[in-house]
Amino acid sequence: MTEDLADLYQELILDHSKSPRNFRAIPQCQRVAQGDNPICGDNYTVYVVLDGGVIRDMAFQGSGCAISKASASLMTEALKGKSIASAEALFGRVREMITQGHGDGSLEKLSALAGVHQFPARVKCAILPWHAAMAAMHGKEECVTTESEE
Amino acid sequence: MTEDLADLYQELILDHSKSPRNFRAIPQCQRVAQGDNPICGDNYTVYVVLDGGVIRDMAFQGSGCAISKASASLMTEALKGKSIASAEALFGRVREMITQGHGDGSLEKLSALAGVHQFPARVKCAILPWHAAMAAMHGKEECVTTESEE
Amino acid sequence: MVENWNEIRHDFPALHQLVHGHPLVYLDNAATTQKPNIVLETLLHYYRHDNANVHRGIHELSNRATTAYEAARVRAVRFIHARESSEIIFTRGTTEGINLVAASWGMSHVKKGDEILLTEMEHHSNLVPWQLLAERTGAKLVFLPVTGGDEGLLDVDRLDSLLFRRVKLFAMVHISNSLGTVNPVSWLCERARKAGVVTLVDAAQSAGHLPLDVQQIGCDFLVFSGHKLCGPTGIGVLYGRQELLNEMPPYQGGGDMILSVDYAASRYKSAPHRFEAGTPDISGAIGLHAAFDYLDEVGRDRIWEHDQLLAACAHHGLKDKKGIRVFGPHAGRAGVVSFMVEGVHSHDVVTVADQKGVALRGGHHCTQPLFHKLGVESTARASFYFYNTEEDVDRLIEVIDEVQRFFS
Amino acid sequence: MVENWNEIRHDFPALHQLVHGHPLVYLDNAATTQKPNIVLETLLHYYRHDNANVHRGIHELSNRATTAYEAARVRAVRFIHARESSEIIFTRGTTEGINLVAASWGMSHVKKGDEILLTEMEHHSNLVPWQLLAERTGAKLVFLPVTGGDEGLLDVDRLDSLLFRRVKLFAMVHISNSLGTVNPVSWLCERARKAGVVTLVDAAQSAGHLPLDVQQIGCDFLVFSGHKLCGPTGIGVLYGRQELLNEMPPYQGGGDMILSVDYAASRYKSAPHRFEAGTPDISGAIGLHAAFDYLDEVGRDRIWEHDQLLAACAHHGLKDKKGIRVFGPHAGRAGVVSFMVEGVHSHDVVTVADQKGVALRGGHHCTQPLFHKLGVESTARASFYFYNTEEDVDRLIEVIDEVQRFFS
Ligand SMILES: Cc1ncc(COP(=O)(O)O)c(C=O)c1O
Ligand SMILES: Cc1ncc(COP(=O)(O)O)c(C=O)c1O
Ligand code: FES
Ligand code: FES
Repeated sequence: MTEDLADLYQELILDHSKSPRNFRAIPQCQRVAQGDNPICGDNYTVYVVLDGGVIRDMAFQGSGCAISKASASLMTEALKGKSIASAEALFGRVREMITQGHGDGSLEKLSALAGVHQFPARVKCAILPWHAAMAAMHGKEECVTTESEE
Repeated sequence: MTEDLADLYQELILDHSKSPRNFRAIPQCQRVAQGDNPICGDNYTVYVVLDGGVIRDMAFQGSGCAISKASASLMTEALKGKSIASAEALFGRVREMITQGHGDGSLEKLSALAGVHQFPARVKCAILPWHAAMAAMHGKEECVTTESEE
Repeated sequence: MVENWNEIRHDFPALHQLVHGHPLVYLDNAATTQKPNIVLETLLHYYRHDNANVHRGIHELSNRATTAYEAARVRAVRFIHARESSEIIFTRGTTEGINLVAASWGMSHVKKGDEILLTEMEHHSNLVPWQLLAERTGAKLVFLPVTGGDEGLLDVDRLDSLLFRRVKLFAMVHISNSLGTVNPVSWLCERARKAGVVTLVDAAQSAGHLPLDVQQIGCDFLVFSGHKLCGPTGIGVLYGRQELLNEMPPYQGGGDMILSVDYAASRYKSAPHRFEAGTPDISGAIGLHAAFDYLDEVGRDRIWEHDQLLAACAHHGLKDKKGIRVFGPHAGRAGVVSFMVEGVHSHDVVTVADQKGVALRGGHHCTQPLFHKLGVESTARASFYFYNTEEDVDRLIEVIDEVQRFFS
Repeated sequence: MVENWNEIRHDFPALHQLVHGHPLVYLDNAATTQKPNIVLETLLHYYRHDNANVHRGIHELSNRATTAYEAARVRAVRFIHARESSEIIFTRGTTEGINLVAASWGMSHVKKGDEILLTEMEHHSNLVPWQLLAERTGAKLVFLPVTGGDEGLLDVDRLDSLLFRRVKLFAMVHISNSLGTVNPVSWLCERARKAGVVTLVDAAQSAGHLPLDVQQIGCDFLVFSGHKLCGPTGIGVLYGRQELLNEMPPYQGGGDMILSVDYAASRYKSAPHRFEAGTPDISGAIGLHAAFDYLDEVGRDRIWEHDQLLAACAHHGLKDKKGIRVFGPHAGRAGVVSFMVEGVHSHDVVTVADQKGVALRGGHHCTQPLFHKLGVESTARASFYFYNTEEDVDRLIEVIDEVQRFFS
């Protein structure tokens, strides 16, 4: 395998894509949103349970590539227990890392997504579930798509 | 002047374009047709008086370039007194000369139009009045255009 | 023979490059093909010597440009065996050709309650324009089903019962770009003609791959793109039978398509110029001419044989592997092979292949409804052209091995 | 300075040729311009290295092609000072851009009894699409008159009274291609905006000739063609304000413009992709990018000065001669000079000039209604670009002398 490939599909990514965490529906959840990637037809649903501005629970369902699934799985782990404001701030940093490549130490497990930036066509994959999560947190009903990224 | 130009604008052509023969309307004429060149917007009306299948009189009006006007003028001179059949045959030979360049001695004055074939963009000019004349002889009402030549 | 095919690769500069350190194996020909030198040289020559606007010019360059542009039209006649150059309309590509027919023929011939018949395996470009027409007119879309499971064959037995209704037009793909199925278009058009139904054939995947004869097919309209047959982007052909074109209203309005214009109204030229408003893609048409010449020198019958050979190799090579699901007909298929690697998303397959220099495409290949029917979201697709070799197929099989190992 | 301009001629291979034994003097730039080497090299480089289909690809070549295609869009934003790349739609050219607006915006916003305001000096491409829309909707066309006799100026005093009606859209040419008139588009758009009227500016003759800023013009739509500003044929730009584009229905349907497709119906992407169905002219957009860069390196402010200088020379040189009727404004004109030689048809003028190597255009220049109003059938037209020189103007004047002698 080439180095770039190993960067993209790190152990952690492969693991989370094969055994995604929080991969379930939350039936009685207040906040749900969908995210679509029209390029591949992939689609995720993200569920958020808020408690006084804090994310008490978060889960997802849907089908997609290894990158998007691992990103969703890592995201749910990282955001649980965070306030909406710090979840947004984290998304900003994750997006910067994914599009520009310079991660920062504080991203912990999420820094496994840094390799994506060498694969411009896959950036949308990594960001897709985050878009859906942000939409859910803000109570947006409509389905978000990766098209706004272009 | 270059040789080609002198071929195109022969003395006879310039003369007929400046002093066109049979340049008038024939008010009580049985057969009239119009010819349009949409490329330049030029337009001729050709009048034909038939007498038992023979062209007794022919005249034209309209505005256009030196080539089309001279061609119309020479045409009216050449066709007067001819039967419809021999007028058609003559048109066939003139068209061949104008498009392919090989005139034949029998075309007399009309062979002044032979130079046109070196100017592909002007072939339509030379043929335009002939189209109108043929349409008039056959009693076609509609306006003919050079577009069918393309 | 093989030597011969290898020599042809020298004509294609883009094939000779390293991608991520590996020699490029370009297997995305159904999306667009590479261009031979002669096409590029023709473009260059045009721009360096003859460039001018067409039709309305008298001066030498304009004359040359017009002559070359119209010669491309005459060459297109020969390429598909049309009768006259007035039957050839230059478009941007397949998609624009279909939209032109849907808007011009459709809006003037299709009424509320009428039906448009399509197959279930159409490319979005031969579906969405008809959806737009149906919305505008109140017509209905009906579909000739796809059967045979993953083989994806047309259920031709159903045709007559579907034609026995208010169908006005039957639009069908010749070769499916996602399955490689080759549809019996002559037979389909004959049945339609007997039922008084107008036909349109989407030849995007066939025009550059096999000898094409619109008389023998017997269709009313046929469309294809230049960029999928060695030509430049931006140019394509709509063929229409003269009788139909002549009674169709204009599509776009503007310069060059008019006989005369008044502030109040205009009179239009007849086909083909009526349907080519404004400055066309002159260099595109001229480059396409060179592509036609090139392909017919190679020989579209030989190209077709070569395509089928590579497709069969790839099909068998993949079919025999564990954990691979291959789509499309088992026999008589075109050079398009769609497949899924169990447990691996098609875009992950494509990303890994790309890192090894093998260019594949992943996704629904613009046939999303068909894929929903087959119960898949996306496939990886290898599509071949005559400059591909058996070694390319070997590289494909190898890289799929690696994909399986990597994600196992 | 002049030396500088002469050096620029080396960038244009087509300028250095003999036509009928004379060095070419190309004065048909309003029809199409010649292409600099850098544009041709960019096309070649794309086809030799990066050629692939855009948007749906994951592999390296497809990535490169998509990146280059979208970079051209971003460059177009900067070229005309749009706000976002979603405001830039690639079309075949000016004509298609206007047809897109007339069909998409027009069919969804214009009703029976509404009015479309045009000027009396529009190119057929900015007239016929509105005639087609008027036919389809029952709307009416109204015209802002041209005044000033052969000078051909807009009667701007009449504007407010015309806007004070059921006008929905005002479409206007920036620079007249047959007269060289420069219209005060910022002012016109401001008046229209105050009246709640949507505006479209036909910048076919201005975009490559002067600095263009859609914010400063304040228009809602603006269109131009690549081939008239050193770019390839087959590509052009439609600019639309985002607020308007987002509520417009699709124009053509097909691949790449959809979010999801069902047999029954589809959901569409937002602008710009909603309006780019099918494979676009990828190489055209990439070549256009190079043309933008080239023009801005030369400097459109300098180009505009140079145009005006040559136009003034030609205008005066011709005006002073006996038996010549010159059209267009006496001052503040663009590099387009239309004229008639008394007693000589414009196509005879053009044929004679061509034999001397001088490329002019004759005819109505696709402004037939305007010419009828001025009482002429056709003119000869010399149109300049920055690679033309004062010697070119001298050659023009000389050749007109010869025409007069020849036909005297
Ligand atoms: C003012 C004007 N508008 C529109 C057009 C049409 O441009 P195109 O033929 O490139 O679509 C032209 C070019 O002839 C023009 O000069
Ligand atoms: C079968 C089929 N139809 C239509 C199209 C659309 O062609 P284009 O994008 O060149 O308009 C394609 C190409 O993707 C195709 O494969
Ligand atoms: S390929 Fe669809 S989200 Fe990654
Ligand atoms: S230029 Fe009009 S007929 Fe010759």
